[in-house]
Parts: sequence; C-alpha cells; structure tokens
Amino acid sequence: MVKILVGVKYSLRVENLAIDPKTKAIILDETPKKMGDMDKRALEEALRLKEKHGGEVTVLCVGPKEANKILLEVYAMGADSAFLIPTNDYLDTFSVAKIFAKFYEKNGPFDLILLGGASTDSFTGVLGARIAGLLNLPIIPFANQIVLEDLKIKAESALDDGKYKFSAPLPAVVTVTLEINEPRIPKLKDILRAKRQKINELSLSDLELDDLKVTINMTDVRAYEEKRKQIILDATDPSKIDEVVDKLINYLREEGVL
Amino acid sequence: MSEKFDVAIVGAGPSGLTAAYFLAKKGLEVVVLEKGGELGSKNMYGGRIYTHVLNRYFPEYTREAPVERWVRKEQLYFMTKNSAVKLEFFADDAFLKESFTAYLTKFVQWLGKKAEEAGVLIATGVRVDSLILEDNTVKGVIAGDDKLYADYTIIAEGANTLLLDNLNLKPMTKPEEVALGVKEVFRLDEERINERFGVNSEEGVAGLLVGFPSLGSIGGGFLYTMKNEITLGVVIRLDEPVKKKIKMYEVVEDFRMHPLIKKLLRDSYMIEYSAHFVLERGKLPDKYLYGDGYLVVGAAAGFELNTGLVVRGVDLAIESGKQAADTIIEAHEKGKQDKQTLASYISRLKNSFIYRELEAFKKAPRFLSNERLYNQYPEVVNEFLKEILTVNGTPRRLYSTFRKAMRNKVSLLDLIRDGLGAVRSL
Amino acid sequence: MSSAEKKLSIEERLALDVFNVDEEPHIIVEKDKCEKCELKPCLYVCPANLYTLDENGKIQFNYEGCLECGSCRVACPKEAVKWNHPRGGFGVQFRFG
Amino acid sequence: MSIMIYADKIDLYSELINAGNILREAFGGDILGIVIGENNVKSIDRIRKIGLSKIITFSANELNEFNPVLYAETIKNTLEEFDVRYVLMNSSYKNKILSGLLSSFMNSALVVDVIRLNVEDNKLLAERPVYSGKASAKEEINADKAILLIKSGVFTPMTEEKTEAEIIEKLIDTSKVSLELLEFSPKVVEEGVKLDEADVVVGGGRGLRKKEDLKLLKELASILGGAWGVTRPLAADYGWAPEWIGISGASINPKLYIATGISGQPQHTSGIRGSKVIVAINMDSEAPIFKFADYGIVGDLYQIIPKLIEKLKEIKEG
Repeated sequence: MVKILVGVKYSLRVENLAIDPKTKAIILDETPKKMGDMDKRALEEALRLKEKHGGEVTVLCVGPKEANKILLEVYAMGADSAFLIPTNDYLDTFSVAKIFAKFYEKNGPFDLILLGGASTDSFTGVLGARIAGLLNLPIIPFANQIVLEDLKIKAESALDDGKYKFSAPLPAVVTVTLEINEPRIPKLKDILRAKRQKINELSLSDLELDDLKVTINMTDVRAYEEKRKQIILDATDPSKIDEVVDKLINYLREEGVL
Repeated sequence: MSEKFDVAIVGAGPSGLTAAYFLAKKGLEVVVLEKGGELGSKNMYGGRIYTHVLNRYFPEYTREAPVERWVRKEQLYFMTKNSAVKLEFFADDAFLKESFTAYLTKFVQWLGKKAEEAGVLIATGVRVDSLILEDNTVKGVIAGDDKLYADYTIIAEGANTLLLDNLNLKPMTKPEEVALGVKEVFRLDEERINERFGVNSEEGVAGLLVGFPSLGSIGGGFLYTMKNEITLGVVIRLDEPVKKKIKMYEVVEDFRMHPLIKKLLRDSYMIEYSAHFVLERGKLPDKYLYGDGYLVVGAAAGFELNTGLVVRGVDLAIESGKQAADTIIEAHEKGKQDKQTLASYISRLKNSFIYRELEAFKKAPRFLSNERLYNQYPEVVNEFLKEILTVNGTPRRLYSTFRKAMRNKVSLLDLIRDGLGAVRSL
Repeated sequence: MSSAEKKLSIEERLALDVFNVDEEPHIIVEKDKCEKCELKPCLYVCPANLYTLDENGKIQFNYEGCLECGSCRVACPKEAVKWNHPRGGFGVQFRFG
Repeated sequence: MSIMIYADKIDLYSELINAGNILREAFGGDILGIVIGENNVKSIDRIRKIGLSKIITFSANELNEFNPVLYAETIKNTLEEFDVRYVLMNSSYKNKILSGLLSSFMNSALVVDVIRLNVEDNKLLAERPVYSGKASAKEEINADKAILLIKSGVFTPMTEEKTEAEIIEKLIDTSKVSLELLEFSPKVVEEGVKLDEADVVVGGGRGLRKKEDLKLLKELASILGGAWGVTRPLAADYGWAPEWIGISGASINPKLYIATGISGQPQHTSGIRGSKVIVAINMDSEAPIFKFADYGIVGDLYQIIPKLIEKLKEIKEG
C-alpha cells in the first residue's frame, strides 16, 4: 500500500503563447492552458504504482479557479482525491513548495511525492527539490524509471552527464521526465465517474499560510522577436554551389554556431 | 460499472444542449457526450445568432449570454477583384435586438453551464464511435470499449454526419450538398472597430459579400464585428473548388487582399484560422430524422438555412433541440421508445418555424446555384456604377451604360429569367 | 499573432491554432486508391492543405494540422479517406469558433 | 557576509566569478569557491588565481559522483560557517536539484537559467528565458538571500591573474545521508546526441529519395557534433527513423538547425522554433521553410550537402 501525493500544474500551452504584437507582452489570460506534460506522467506513474501495490493517489494543484478543468482530467485518469488551492497571484516556486510541504504535513502521511521534473511553461525544474528541502526528504530527480520494493524507491535519473540509479527510503520525493511512461487516455466511464467526484478546495488560511511572501517578483515577461533573417542564396546553377556553401559557412561563423 | 440514462445526446452544440436542458428540467436523467476536450472547442460558425428562439426559450440570455455586439448594420457587398458596391441597411431600434454577433465557442459554454445547472451530465473528451443497435432499436452509444445505455438517443453531431453515414441511417453526404466555411479572426481594438464601421461599442455589423470572395463560384464571403475582433471568411460549395481548380486555403486569403477588406482590417492581426461544414442541401427527408430509440437534431438533421442573403443555423438548432426534448418527454411519459411514438417529432417540427422557413426557401438552392449570381452580376453592378460615376466629358445615357456594362457578361434574357427565378424562390 | 497587412501562408495561419495532436492518426488515406483518381479533390478542398503531391505525383497526407471539417471525406470520389474524429479531447481546439 | 561559487565543471568557475563580481561591487563581501569531488579538487590550480578569496574543498570518495542530498549536506555547513548570502552556480540539471535543496535550507530566493544579472537601487534583478525560450522574464529578488544559476557562456571567463586563493580542505560525515547512489553510467558521447539536447541538428524531409540517403544527414551531423532527425512522414510513414521532429514528435532547441529537403509544414516548423539559427536547403524556392529560415539555399541537396561536408572537413582538419 502506497499513499502518493502528486502535484500538477495548470500550465500555459507555450506553443500558443498569446503575444501582443506591439508591446511583445505575454497575454496570460488569452494563452490556452493544460495539465503540465511531465505532471501528467507523474500522475500516470502514481496510478501505476497504486495499481501494482495498492494504495491511494491524492493530487494537489495550486493555480487559478479554472484549473479545476485539469482536476476533472485527474479524476478521469483515476486519482482518488484532488485538491485545488485557488490563487490568482503569481507565486514563485518557493511559495508553491511551502504550500506542498504544509499540505503534506496536514493531510499526510504520504509515502511518496511525485511531480513532473519541470513545468511545461516556466521549466525551472526546482520545485521537487525545494519541497524535499523543506520536508527534509530524499529526492530522486528526473526519473525515467521507478521501482518500489522493500519500502524503498529505486529510480533512474537522467542528468547532464549520464544516468544515475538512486535508492531512497520512503517517504521520498521523485520527479519524472517525459520518457517515463505514456499517460492513459480516460474512457467514457472514467469521465462520467470523474464528473461525479468532488474537487476539494483549500485556501491558504486552511493551510495556515496567510502570510506567504514571494521571494521573487516577475516584473516583466516579454516575447523575443521571432524573426528569421530569410537570407536566401541561389544554388540552382551547379556552378554556384561552391561559392554559396562558402557564403553559408561564413554566415554561420558570424553567428557563432559553427 | 453499468451506466443507464434516460437520454444520451451525442454532441454538445446548440441543438444537443438545448434538448438536454429541457429534458433535465423535466427530471429526466440526461448525459451529453462531447468529443472536444472542452465545451465549444469543436464548434465553429460565421458569427451571428438570431434571437427569436432565445426570447422564447432562454429570455435571460440578454443578461447572461456572451453577446459580442447587437447587429445594427446589415451590409451587402457586390464585389469584383478591385471594386465593390455596398448596400447598407441601418436597423431601427426595434430591429436591433433581432440578432447579435457572438463566438459559438463561448455561446455553447454558456448553454452548457445552463444545462449543467439543470442537472445534465456533460462529459467532454468523449468520442462516440457508434450507437448500440439491438433489435433494430438504438439503445445508447458506444465509445471505445464502453457502452452507455439510454432509452433515447439524440444525434446532434453537427453537419459532418459521421455517425449517421457510418450506420447508414441516411445516405452518404455528397459534395454538392455541403459547403465549406473557412473563417479567419482578426484582433482590432474596440474603438477602432467602432470608428471604422460607424457603430458604438454595443452595436455591430453583419456583412455578406458576393462575387469575388468565392472567386465567382457559388458561395460568398461573410464579415462580422465582434467586440475586439473582426471575423471574416468564405463559404463555398464543396464541388466548386475542384471544378475551378482553386485551393480553399488560398481563396480566403485572396479575398482578404481585396483593397476594401484590406482597409477594413488595417492594423489588425490574425488570431485564429478555422473551418467547418455548412449545409447546402436543406433538411434531410423526414424518414431520416427519427427511428426506433433515436432522433436527429440541429445541423445533423439539415436544419441550416443558407439563402444566400441569410445564413442561419443556431436558431434552428435550438428550436429542433426543444422539439426533440418535447417529443421525448411525451414518449417517456408513455414509456415508449418506438418509431411510431417518436414520429410526433416531425409534426412538432412542422408546426414550428423550422419547417415553415425551410419550406419557404426550398426553391432557393436552385436559384442560388445559378452561377451568374456570383460571377456576372457583381461584375455588372460594379461596372455599371463605375461607368455612370465616371466623369470624363463624354455624355452617357443610363440605359446604354447599363447595356454596355452587361455586354459579354449576361444577356437581358438571362437577367429576366434570373429575376423571375429569384422572385419565385423567395 | 500575425499581421493582417500581407497574405499569410497556410503554415503561418495554422500556427495560430491550438492543437492537441493525437499520436494516433484520425484519418487514414488509402493512397493506392488515389493513384486511380484523376480529379484528386482533396488537393483543392482541404482548408489546411494537408494533401499534397510529391515529386512522383503521388498523394501525400499528414493528419496533424487538421481542422476536422470533413471535406476530404465527402469530396473523395474513391472512398480512399477513412475519416474519424480524433480521439476524445484531441485535435484542434477552437477558441473563437 | 560572503558570496559562494559552485560549479559542476571546473572550467565554469572563471565565468561565474564575473557574475560574483557584480554582486560584490553592489553588496560587498568575499567570494568563496567550493569544489567537490576528487577529480575537481585535483584541477584546483586552474581556478586558484581568478579572484576567489578562499577555496573550500571536499574530496571524500563518496563525493566523486553526484548525489544531490549528499552534496547539499556538504555545502550546507559551509554556508552557515561563512555567512553566505549569495550562491552562484552554473545552470545544469544537477545544480537545479542541488540549489532547490539548498534554497529551502537557506530560506532564499532561487533563479535558474539566468542570462543577465544586475543590481538597481540595491535590488537584484535577474533575467531568464521562459516558455520554451520564446520569452524572457525579468525577476526581482525579494529576499535577503539568493541562489542564482547562471547559463554557461553568459559571462566571459576571467583571464586576469588575481591573488591566489587560500585553500581550506574539509571533511564530511556521509553516513547519515538517506539517498544512495547505486550506479552511475556516464553518457557515451559516441552513441549519438539526443535530438532535444543537441547543439546542432540536421533534419531531413521528403526531398530525400531513399533511406540510404540518410547517411548524408548522419555524416553532416557527426561532423558538426550534432544529431540528425527527420520529418514525420519519413519516420511514421516510411519507417526510416524511430522518432521525428515536429509538433507530435520531438521539439528541438539547438543553436543550429539545418533543414534539408523539408518543405516546412507547420507540424514540423512548430517543433523547430527553439532553434537559434535555421538553415534551409530545398529545391523549391517557394517552399515555406524559407520563411522560417535565417539562411536558405535554393538548390539540390544531393550536391550541396556533400560540398558542405567536404568544406567543413577541411576546416576541421586545419
């Protein structure tokens, strides 16, 4: 039996970022959103662990009220309970980590915290470690394989310079990559069941975090100009190829990409 | 888990949701199955909703519905490649509340919320693959490995009638029976839209553009002002691009490059590109609209009205949803699901405005499939006006100018014939 | 977000749309049937230009970017287009439909 | 108070010292270095004169390979001992985990992937790319302490010779650490670079006539030290490769992407947006890919790629 806490984020679809063409400011309200790609895999992994070992999967989401859309999906996939902490303010990862830590303490005990390795939008990849730091738990980051045996979690992490196989006693924090699994697609009956499940809402006061203070203020988010130079060289005449290739190599040198 | 509902509805569009709403109000257990991940995400149309049915069934819409602008100006453009003649109707206050512009995506979300409040279970992200057919009776739906039983099934799948076609519940749709609508949405600030179209923030414009927009093919262009956007697009019968060897995705951009349109869209930027079917064939024959255990509503039933000058769908969809709900409520009270009992759907439709209006425009498709309407007349009108408005010292008489404009384009006989045809079909 | 001043390629326009692409194609084209098709209506009707000809004159098709209008299904004279909606929740997601 | 620098590659200390100098000028204090692991400690001479006042070293056997919990424990005590207010690290996956653990311990702000750093009115401002590199975010640090992960290459390495740092060797008790490293298998470079991590990607589309022609891509990719990939039809329809670049496949963010024989359908181009520079080679001058390219060559890829390979080889060989 494992009790697993999974974190999911109501993330921006970065491929459809709404950008004001004049100011290049990001219009967050107009940018479509979804459950974070890696978060979904964390949930899938939790569900698989539950199916294998028995137990319970609790999902926590910190985000705007509309995030209940993805919690419906969370229920449809098979979570036992889903909690939303509605907030419209920008929260840095530290604040979110504090919320998770408090939730863990108040609603635990949990054997495992499973999270996406990084969010789909801001992609900082530090939340899991910050939660582990606050709760003084071991962390296995960016896992692409998880095994649970003898009250220990073993996982393989894909880091910068290679693969690390770690083992940690429970409770532990594990964050996952996109490669770990292929998330299930809910079926009709799962969706109907999900519609009848209740999304629990908790306020920051419920978690005694009224005085939560951000350590970082996002002051300005602006899109980069997505302009390509479109310098076109004609090499349809085979005799030109030599010259054109030389030109290209020079351009690439100037760009500093060779 | 065995699920059984009184009514299963395939498709959360205006017709399906209206039916669901009225059924749930009567205490029936209703489930709506929608393939889109979110309500409204697969719904698309030009941009206008007529209010008469809303006044009757959802009078609170004036406060609640996501209205963009009330249509104050109706514009009709006859366009050639470089010029345009515009007819404008400026509505008085009484007319003002006859229609409004809105996004169907958002309208459906509103309707869905009402249905849920009435007790409907809406399941999004569910693709219905087939219907349960037992003893020649439709007994629910099949989605993947799951079956969902229901006493009544309402097919509200929209103009792209995949379920009906696959189950041979009606003949396969033919290319000449449908038109393809392609729409582009342009963001422009409210003030500039007001200024450019001569309206205030509450008022909007609905434009129909004939001739050049469909490259002289059967069909036309449309233009609606939203609060902060202009929607623009073309509707062309599906067999036309093939005949003319023109590509649909290019037609709409060619139209947009017309000097007049370019001016209207100046400083805006595109935020979405979409496409959807529009029916040209008119309603399905009665026998395909109902059967043992099921009814067909909305665009799937052919309840769209495209007269060339007026394009309507949502009001017909809502009305058919209401009639289907009433039919099922009555049948449910009798405890019957058979075809004979459900046949009262047709008599209800016949008493509603749907049949009256579809009947009235029955001849329209023939008149409207006359190419001259899209090809030659816009040319003639433009050339005629250009001729009489050009001042270059040469005296001209109206009739000879008219004849000159018509030359090589259309014969007087054609004109008379078409004129008579138009009158007969209206 | 693309300026309305100039013509936009179909690629630029589709890039504005929200797609939740299903890994399982929802349209299968039986290309051997296309070889006997002279008219090839799919080339003209598809609003997303998903049907193209390769250098050998053979139909190429890609389901990603599909606006799910159904035109190719109805227009195809050879019944070569096995059309289905994408699985639940997948495919195009209109925001201004 | 002091500023601490930690890098997981010894060469990066000389870049980070320049970020440290910005903080020192604004807030004062000493810049310390912390070096972990036997191999790194052995190379310590390379960073001895870059301007660090002290270098604290840990060279226990257990520290030779990365273990986030153990490394965090190792650094923790030092932070307290030297009253560290700012920690600078290079931005890497390993350091994201390490800094996450440390920031909770320090109760500090944490910014990763920093590409610009400055101090205005005593406020520390960091800029970093967000949303798959499509936008940049300016972040104002609103805490007394901060850990900043700086992207490599943002600061130029310190070349001047400064006073030699004092070396302090430390020991750590590793017995109580809960996380155990069972096995480490270093990345094999020859195995080929992963598409989504590659600095250079060479992509092929339907302009390639047969599967054997992929060797052109492979050769060009290998000479550039990058990865190769294909568009969806080549992978999914023809089965020439297990995965593809595009909206339903891999999204890539290389410094250089070379698209050969690719027409530029949006399904493909939406997956290559993260590329810094895009080169397109295509026969058809009307191909949409040229709109997405910084440099386009209209011509026959079968002639152009071999020529490019030949010339790049010449350059490489001297």
